[in-house]
Amino acid sequence: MKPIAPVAVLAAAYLLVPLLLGGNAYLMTLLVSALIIAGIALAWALLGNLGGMVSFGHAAFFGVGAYTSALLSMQAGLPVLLAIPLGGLGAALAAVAVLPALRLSGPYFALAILAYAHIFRILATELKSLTGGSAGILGIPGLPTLGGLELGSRNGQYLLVLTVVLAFIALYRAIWRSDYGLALRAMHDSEDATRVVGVNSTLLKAAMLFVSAFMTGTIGALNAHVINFLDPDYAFSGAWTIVPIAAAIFGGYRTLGGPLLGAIAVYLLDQLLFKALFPSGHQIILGVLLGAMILLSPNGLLPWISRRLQRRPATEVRHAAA
Amino acid sequence: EEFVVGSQIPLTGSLARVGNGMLEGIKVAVEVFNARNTGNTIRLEVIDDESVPAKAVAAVEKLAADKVVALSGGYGSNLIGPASEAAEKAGLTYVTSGGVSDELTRRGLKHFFRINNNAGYAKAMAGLFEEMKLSSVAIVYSTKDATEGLAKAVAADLEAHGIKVTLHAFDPAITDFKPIINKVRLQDRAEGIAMVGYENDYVGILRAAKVLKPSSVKAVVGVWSLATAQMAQEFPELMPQVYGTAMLPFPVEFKSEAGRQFATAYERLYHKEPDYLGQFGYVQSMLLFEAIDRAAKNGTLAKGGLSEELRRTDAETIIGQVTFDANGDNPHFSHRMGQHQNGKVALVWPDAEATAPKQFPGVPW
Amino acid sequence: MTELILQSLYSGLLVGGAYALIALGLALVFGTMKIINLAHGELVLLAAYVAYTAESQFGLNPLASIPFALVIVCASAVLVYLLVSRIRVNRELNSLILTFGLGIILTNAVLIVWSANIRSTSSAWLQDAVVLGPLFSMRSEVVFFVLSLALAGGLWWWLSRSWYGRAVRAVSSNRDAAKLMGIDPVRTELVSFVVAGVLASVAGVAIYSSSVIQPALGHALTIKAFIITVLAGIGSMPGVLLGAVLLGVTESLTVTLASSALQELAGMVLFLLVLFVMPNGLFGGARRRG
Amino acid sequence: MLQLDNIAVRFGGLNVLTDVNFAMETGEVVGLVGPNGAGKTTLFNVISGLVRPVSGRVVFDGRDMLRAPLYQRARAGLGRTFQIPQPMHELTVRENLRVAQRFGRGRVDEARIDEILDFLKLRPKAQADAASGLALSELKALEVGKALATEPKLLLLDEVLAGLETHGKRLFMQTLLALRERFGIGILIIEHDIETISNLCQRVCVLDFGKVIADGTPQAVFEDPQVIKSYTGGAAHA
Amino acid sequence: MLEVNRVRAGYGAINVLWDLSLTIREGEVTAIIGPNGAGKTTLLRAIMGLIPLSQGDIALHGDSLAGRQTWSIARHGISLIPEGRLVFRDMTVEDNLTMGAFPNSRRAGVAHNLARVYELFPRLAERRRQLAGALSGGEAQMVAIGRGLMAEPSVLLVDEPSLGLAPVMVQEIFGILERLKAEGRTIVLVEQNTHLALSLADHVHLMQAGRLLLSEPAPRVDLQRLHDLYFAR
Ligand SMILES: Nc1ncnc2c1ncn2[C@@H]1O[C@H](COP(=O)(O)OP(=O)(O)OP(=O)(O)O)[C@@H](O)[C@H]1O
Ligand SMILES: Nc1ncnc2c1ncn2[C@@H]1O[C@H](COP(=O)(O)OP(=O)(O)OP(=O)(O)O)[C@@H](O)[C@H]1O
Ligand SMILES: [Mg+2]
Ligand SMILES: [Mg+2]
Repeated sequence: MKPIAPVAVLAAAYLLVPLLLGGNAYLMTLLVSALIIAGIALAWALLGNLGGMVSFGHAAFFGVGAYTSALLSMQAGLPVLLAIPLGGLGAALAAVAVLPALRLSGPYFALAILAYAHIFRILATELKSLTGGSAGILGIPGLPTLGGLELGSRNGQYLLVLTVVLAFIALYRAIWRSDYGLALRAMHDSEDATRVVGVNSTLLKAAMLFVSAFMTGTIGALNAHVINFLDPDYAFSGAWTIVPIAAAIFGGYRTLGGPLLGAIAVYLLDQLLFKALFPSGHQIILGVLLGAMILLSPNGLLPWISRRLQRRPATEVRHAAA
Repeated sequence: EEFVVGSQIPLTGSLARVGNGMLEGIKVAVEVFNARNTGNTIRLEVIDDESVPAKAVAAVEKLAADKVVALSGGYGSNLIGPASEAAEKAGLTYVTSGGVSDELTRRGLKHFFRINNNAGYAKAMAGLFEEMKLSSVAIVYSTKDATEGLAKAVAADLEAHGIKVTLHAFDPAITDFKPIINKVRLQDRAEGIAMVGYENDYVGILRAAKVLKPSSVKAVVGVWSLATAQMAQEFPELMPQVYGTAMLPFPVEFKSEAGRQFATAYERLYHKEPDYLGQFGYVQSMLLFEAIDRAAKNGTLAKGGLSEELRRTDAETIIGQVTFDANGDNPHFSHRMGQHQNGKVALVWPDAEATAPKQFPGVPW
Repeated sequence: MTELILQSLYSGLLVGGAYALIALGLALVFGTMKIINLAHGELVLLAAYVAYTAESQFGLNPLASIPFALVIVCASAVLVYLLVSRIRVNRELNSLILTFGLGIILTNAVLIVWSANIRSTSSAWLQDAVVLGPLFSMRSEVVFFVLSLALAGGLWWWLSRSWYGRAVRAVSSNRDAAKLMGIDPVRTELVSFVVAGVLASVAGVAIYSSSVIQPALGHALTIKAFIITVLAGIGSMPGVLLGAVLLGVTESLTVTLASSALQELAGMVLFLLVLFVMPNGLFGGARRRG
Repeated sequence: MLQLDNIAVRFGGLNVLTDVNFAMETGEVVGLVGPNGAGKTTLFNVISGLVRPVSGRVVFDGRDMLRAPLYQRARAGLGRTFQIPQPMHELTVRENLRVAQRFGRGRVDEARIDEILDFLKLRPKAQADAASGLALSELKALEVGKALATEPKLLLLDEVLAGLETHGKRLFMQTLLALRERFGIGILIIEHDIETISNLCQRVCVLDFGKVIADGTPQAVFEDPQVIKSYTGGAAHA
Repeated sequence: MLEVNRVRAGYGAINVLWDLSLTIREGEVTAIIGPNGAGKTTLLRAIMGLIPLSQGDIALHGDSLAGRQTWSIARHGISLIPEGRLVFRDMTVEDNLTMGAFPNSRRAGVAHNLARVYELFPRLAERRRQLAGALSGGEAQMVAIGRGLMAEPSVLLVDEPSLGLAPVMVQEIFGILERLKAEGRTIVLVEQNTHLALSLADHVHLMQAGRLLLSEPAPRVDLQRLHDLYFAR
C-alpha cells in the first residue's frame, strides 16, 4: 500500500470518527465493542500466524485479564490505567500454566486451551471469596480522566481501545518483520526441519503464547472497565473465542489489518444493518455472510478489497517479510 | 399523547425463552393500557440484546437516542446490571423483574426498579417446607448466580428452623442427575428435595428421582418455571405432586378484575394460558405505564420526574402488593407455592391464597 | 458407599455411551477430512427436533422417528458438504468459519421454527426405570447405549474393513495418491458426510429421549463432541467410545465422591492429563520423525 | 569429533539399532550404507537429536550431546538433511536458507546465501515457494543448502544424491570434497549408489538389522561376503 | 496405444511441458530419460490427469484423456507408481497395498496379489501391520511399487523406481519389470540410471526443458551421443 493510505485511515479513525459520530453514544458503543473483538482477533491471529497454533480458548486469557484488572483496581485500589496492563500480565502469567500444552499440536493444542478456558471459568465460580463467585462483580470502576481527556466517556473509550489495538498491530508487525517472525513462520508444518537448523522453536512458541495472552488479557481488562461488570460465564464466555476467530478469518487472518477490519465489518454490519432489517432473525444473515465470504474470497475481506482496489496482491503475511 | 417505552430484552441466545416470555406480558400490558383511554397511549420499541451484556448496553443507548421515556424489560442479572447502569446515565427509568440478584438493588441507582427479589422466593420455599415439618431437606441447586443465592437463603432459613439441610451444587451443563439423587437417597436420606434451577434441570432431577425412587422423600419442591401450565402439559409423567413457585393456579382463576383483564388479553393475543413470566412482565409494565400517565398529567414527565412518580406506587397487583423502597426494591414481594395436582396447578401456600389443600406426603413416583 | 459408587460407574458408562453417539459423527468427518464441522451439534439438534415434531404432532415414538430424522439430517449434511467442498483454499481453517456460519443459521432456524421452549420426550416407555440389581437407569439410556456400541463397532468395521471406508481414510491421508488408486474423493467424502448425518440423527433422537433440548444446545454439543474426538485420538472410533466412557465415568464419580459443581472441572482436567501423557490422544498413533 | 557408544533404539517391540559403536575424525568422509530399513536414517536421527536412544552416548566435538535439544546440536555444528525432504513450507527457497543461516550460524550473510544458491543451481528458484514449486531433485538440493547455511562442522547427508543425473552427482561430489578441504568439515553420507560411495569416501560403514556388520575401506567392505549377500547382491562391480 | 499430442502443461503460471508429442506402444517398455527438472515427472502427472493440460491432448486407444478425472483414468487401467512415494501415511502397510486394488474389476484378485507382493518384498510382510508413515524411505518405496502392482494395470507408469533402494532391491525391481514386460504389459519407465533403463527399454525418449530431444528404439541408442545431448543446454 502507498504510505498515504495508512495515514488517511489513521486520521479518519482518530479525528473523523469522533467528530462525526461522537455524539451518538450508541454508535460509539458498537465501535468500542467491535474494537474489543478486533483486539482478541488480532491476538488470536498472531498466535496462529506466528506461533502456528490455532487456539479455541482465547476466552481463557480474556477472562483472566479482566478479573485481574478488576480485582486489582477494586481490592488493591490500583489506578485503573495501571491495572489494565497488569491484567495483561496476569493473562501472560496464566499462560505459564498453558505451557505444557505447547507440546501438543494442531487440534490437540486448540482444544487443550479450550479446556483451560473452562477450568478458569469454573475456578472463578468456585473461588468465591476472591471473585465473588457466580454473582460476579458489579460496579467495576470505569476509565479515568487523563489530562482533560475523559477516557470513561464513549469517545474516550473508543480512543483508548483504538490506540491499544493499533499499538498491538505495530507490535505484531515488528515481530513479523524480524528474523524471529521468519523463523516462526518457518516452523509451520515443518517444526523439526526448523529445529535442526538451530531454531529454538519451543522458546519462540512460548514467547508468542505470552505475547498473545498479554494482548488478549489487556483487551479483557479494558472491556471490564468499559462494561463495569464481570461474572465467570461472561468473562470466560466461548463468544470471546469464537466471534474473534470468525472476525479474523473473515477479514483475512493472514494480514495485519484483516482481523481489525473483519471485526468492525462483521460487528457493525450485523448490529446496524442486519439487525435493523430483521430484528430477531439477523443472526441468520450473519451466518450467510460468513459462509458466502469464505466461498467467494477464501483469503478474507482485506485481500479481496486490496485486489479490487489495486489489482495487486494484498500485503499478505507470507510476503511481507521478503 | 403517545409515549415510547423501550424494552431491552433477550430474544435470542441463552435467555431467549425467558426473554420472549416476559415480552409477551409487556405487550399485553401495552394492549390493556392503551385500551383504557386515559388520554395517553404507549408505543413499545423492542431491541433484542442477544443475551450479551455489551449488546444490552448498546440497546439501552439506542433506545435513549430514540427518545424513549422509560424502559421495561431486561432478563438475567448479568445483563440487567450493565444495562440499568447505562439507563441511569441516560436518566431513564428502568423497571424489571428478570433478575433477582440482591446486588442489583444495592447499587443505589435512582432510576432502577424491581418488583420481585430473592427474598420473596426464599420466603415461599422455606415457608412451605416449614409447614410440612420435615426433618431434613436436600437442596439441589445450579451454580448460577440467582439459583445459588436463593439456595443459600433457603438453607439459612430452614436451618434456623432446625431442619437439617444438605446442599448439592451442580454445574449448569450437567444432564444426568442420578449420581446426585443417589446421594440424596443413600447418604442424606432426606425427607424433602428442594430444586433450585431451571426447567431442564427440573426435568433431569425428576427423571433421576423417578428412576431411583428415594423412599425417604415426602415432597419435591422447585422454584420458578415449574408450577406452570406448560410443564403440566409437556411433562405429565414427571409433574404429579411437585411444588413450585406460582402466582396463579392453572387453569387460571382470577379473583380480581385486574387479573381477569390480563388473562383475557393474554389469551386473545397468544391463544394460551398466561404464565408467570408474562405476569411479571405485565405487572412491571403496567405500573410503569400508570406512572407515566400520572407524570404526564401533572407535567413532571418532561422534567425527569418519572422515577419519583413510580416510587410513589402502592398498588395491589396480580402478584400482590407492590411498593418501592429507596433502592427500587419491592419489600412486599412474597411468592406463592403451587402444586401439580391431576394435571392442574393448585395454589397451596400461603394458606390465605390457597386454592386447594396440598397433597402431602406426595411424590411423582 | 459401594452401592453409590457402583451406580455412579453405571451412570457414567451410560452417559459415556450418549457422549460417544454425539461425537462419532464429528469424529468421522474430522478424522477423515480434517474438517471440523462446527454445525455438527446443530445437525444433532435438528434430529432431536424432528423427533419432537414426530412425537408431539403424530404421536410417534422417538425410536420410530429415526427414519424421518435420517432423511432430513442426511440431506442437511449433504448440503453442508456441498458447500464445504467448494472451498478451494486452506480448507481446514476456512471450513471452520463456513460451518460456524451454517451453525448460526441452523440454530436460529430452529429457534424460529420450534421456539425457545425446552422439549423432551413424553414417552413413558422410554422414561421407565430399568433396574439391574443395585443399578438404576432409564430405559432410553440403555437402549441408546446399546445402539451407540453397535454404531461405534459398525463404524470401526466400515472404516477398517470395507472398501469404501478404507477409501475414506485413503483420501484423508493423501488425496492425490487416493485419486491415483481410482478413488473419487468427492464421492467418498460425500459418503462420509452422509454417514455422519446418520450418526447425528441417532444421536439427536437419543438426546431427545434421555434429556432436554433447546435451540441453544447445538453449540455445546459440538464442543463436547470435539473434546471427545480429540481425547480419543483423531480418527479412532474405538477411541471415541473409550474416551467418552472415561469422561462420563470421571464426571459421575466426581459427583459421587466430591461435588457435582466440580464435574465439568474434573472432565477438563482429565482431558488435559490424558493429552499431556499422550499428546496424540488415547488412540492416536505417533508419527515418525526424520 | 563424533563418537557414538553403544547406541540402542527401539520402537515398540522393534529393535531398530542395537549396540552401535561408531566414531569419526574431523575432515573425514565416511559412507553409511546398508539394506533398506537397516537403521541408517535412525542413526542420523539419534545424532541430530530427533530420536532419543534407549541407551548409549553421543559425543560431538568433545561435548556429550545426548540430552542437548535439536537446536543446540545444530548450533554446535551438526548439519543434517532429511531423506524425505522437509523444506520450511511457508517460506521461499531464499528464506529457507536465511533462517538456517540466521539461527544455525548466528548472522545473515546474503553473499553466502547467493553462493549456496549458485552451487546448488537453485538460483532460478530462489523466490519460489518451498512447499510447492520444486521438483524432487530441487527439494533435495534445498536440504543440502539449509544444512550448509548453518556452516556445520559435520554434515550428515541422507541420500541427497539419489535421483540426480550422473553428471550432476559428480559435480556435487567435487564440491563436497572442496568444502571439506576449505573448511575441514567432516561428512557422513548415506547413499545406495556403490560407485558414488567408493569414489567419495575413504571409509565405509555398513549397517544391517541395526548392527554394524562392516567398517573399513570401500574395497574391503564391498568385498565382504556378508555385505554382498545382504546389501549389494554382487552389484559392486557393475 | 498412448498418444501424447502437442501437450502443454505446468503448474499455475509456470509452464513446464512445451508442445510435447510422443507415442507409447502397446507391450513395450518405453524409457523416458532426461536431466533433473526436464519435466519427466510432470509428463507422467499430466497423463494421469493430476495437472490439467493447457493445450494438446493425450489419448489412450484413441480415447481422449484430457479433462478426465484422475480416478477415472486410473480405473481405465493406467497406473502410476509415483516419485516421492506418496504412500498413505496413516494406514497400515497392508491397507496401503490393498488400496492398489480399489477399482471394482481388481478386487477379486486382492488376496492372491497381496501374497505375491509379500513374496517380492518380504520386508513388507514383516511390517504389514505397521503404519506406512513410520517406514524407512526404501520400505515406503517398496510399498509404492507393491501398491502399483496390485492394480494389475495394462499401462504401468513408473517414476524412478530405483530411488532410495539398496542395490539388491534395485536388481529385484528390474527383475520384476522384466517379468511384466515378458507378460506383455505396457510400461513407461522414468529413470535416472540410464544404464539400467536402457537395458530394459524397447524405446527411449530423451526430454530436456519440457521438450523431446530424441526418440529412438533402444538398440539404436548411442550412449555417448545421449550423454552429449543431456548436457547440451
Ligand atoms: N517411529 C517409528 N516407529 C516404528 N518403526 C520405525 C520408526 N522409525 C523407524 N522405524 C523402523 O525402523 C527401521 C529402520 O528405519 P530407518 O529409516 O532407519 O532405515 P534406513 O536404514 O534409513 O532405510 P532406507 O535405506 O530405506 O532409508 C525401519 O524398518 C522402520 O520401519
Ligand atoms: N508443484 C510445482 N510447482 C511449480 N513448479 C514445479 C512444481 N513441480 C515441479 N516444478 C518445476 O517443473 C520443472 C519440471 O519438474 P519435474 O518434476 O517434472 O522434473 P523431472 O524431470 O521429473 O526432474 P527430476 O529428475 O528432478 O525428478 C522443474 O523446473 C520444477 O522446478
Ligand atoms: Mg533412510
Ligand atoms: Mg521427477
